[in-house]
Amino acid sequence: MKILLFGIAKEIAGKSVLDASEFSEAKNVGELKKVFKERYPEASKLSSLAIAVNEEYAEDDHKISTGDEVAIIPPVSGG
Amino acid sequence: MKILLFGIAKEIAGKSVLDASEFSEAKNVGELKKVFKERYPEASKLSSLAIAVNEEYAEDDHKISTGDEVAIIPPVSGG
Amino acid sequence: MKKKIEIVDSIDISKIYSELSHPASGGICVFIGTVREQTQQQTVNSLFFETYETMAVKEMHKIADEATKRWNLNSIILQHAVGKKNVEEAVVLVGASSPHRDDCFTACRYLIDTLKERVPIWKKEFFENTDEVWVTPHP
Amino acid sequence: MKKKIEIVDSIDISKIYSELSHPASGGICVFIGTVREQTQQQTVNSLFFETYETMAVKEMHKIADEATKRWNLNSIILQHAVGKKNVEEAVVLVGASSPHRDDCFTACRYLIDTLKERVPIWKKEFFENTDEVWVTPHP
Repeated sequence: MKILLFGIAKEIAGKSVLDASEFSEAKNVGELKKVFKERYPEASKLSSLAIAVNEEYAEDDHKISTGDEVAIIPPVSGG
Repeated sequence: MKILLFGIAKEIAGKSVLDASEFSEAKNVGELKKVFKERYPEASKLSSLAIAVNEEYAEDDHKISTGDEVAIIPPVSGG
Repeated sequence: MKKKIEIVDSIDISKIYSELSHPASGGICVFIGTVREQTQQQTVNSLFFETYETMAVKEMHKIADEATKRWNLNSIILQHAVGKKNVEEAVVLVGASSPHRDDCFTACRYLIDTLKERVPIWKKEFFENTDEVWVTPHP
Repeated sequence: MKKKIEIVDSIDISKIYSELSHPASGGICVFIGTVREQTQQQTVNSLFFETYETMAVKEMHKIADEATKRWNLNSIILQHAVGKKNVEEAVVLVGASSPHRDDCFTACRYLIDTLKERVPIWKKEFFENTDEVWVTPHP
């Protein structure tokens, strides 16, 4: 599994890719979000935090598999 | 007085400028419209007919003076 | 406030950005009216536009001033072409810029709707079957 | 149907007419988002945009497809720039063409509103006082 970080989430974690082994206990998107916020408490202050799995927004109950590309999506601000 | 014609009004009258002397009895915009429609009955079939005096739309009770530039404005269709 | 109002022979879209962009604007909205090849099941070959130019320019200025009073705009443009225009050619260009996008969208819609209602411009349609017809929209 | 979706280094407005015009369209509506020098009383020097590009392009395609289903469109464009952008520079361009103007106006507004809601692009503001801040809109 690959975990990518963008925008302010990248700044909070201090890197642009997370070590997937630290998130091995997370079986789905909701659990991954929880672990991320525990590890980086600053992330809880964001107005929203979404997760994309294989380049698509994924709900909390979406299962995560080893080969997935996961992305931490802080509030978007394009345009 | 100068009386200009545009679009389908020009086609109905067969010319782009009317002889003002033929409209000398018209004291205001409403009367001028009436005389125009009497002289060119085809004009009565238009969905609307407006008159501009000195490049501004004018109401029926607007008085017409000798020095005015009057224009017969059939339904506009720009854009 | 940037303002450009004119009757032109042909509309040059490539300048639109420099004409409308403004340091205090976050959004620009533009509408371009083009010649459509089909009207009421008939194939259009071209349109011909004529105008009462001095009055048209006055009315376009009034419309721009009304929009400027109603919305927070930093730039505004109204251009209409005259003469013969073929399918896909631009015949009218309106646009505005504003700090936030609500204003430029609403103003842009107002500009084209009001221009079509009031500005003394007339179009004749030339159809494939060689008919030519002055367009007189029904109420 | 003409469709153009891309993330670019800089937005080229001059091509917009050829990209959106269509023989079956009578109207083209375009929105351009630009860098505004003032945000919440602070003077902005520049913005920096980053994106999750592969996902952004996918989301932009979804938005274009949704618009194409809802409105009668003949062409559609969604472009977003990345990197550093100075005041008055274009950062986003969306547009559509349609037989009648209602559809292209409504679609254009939908395109920009939805892009801002969903497409994974983030901007950082660089202020005159040298602060830099990731923009995280509040709900």
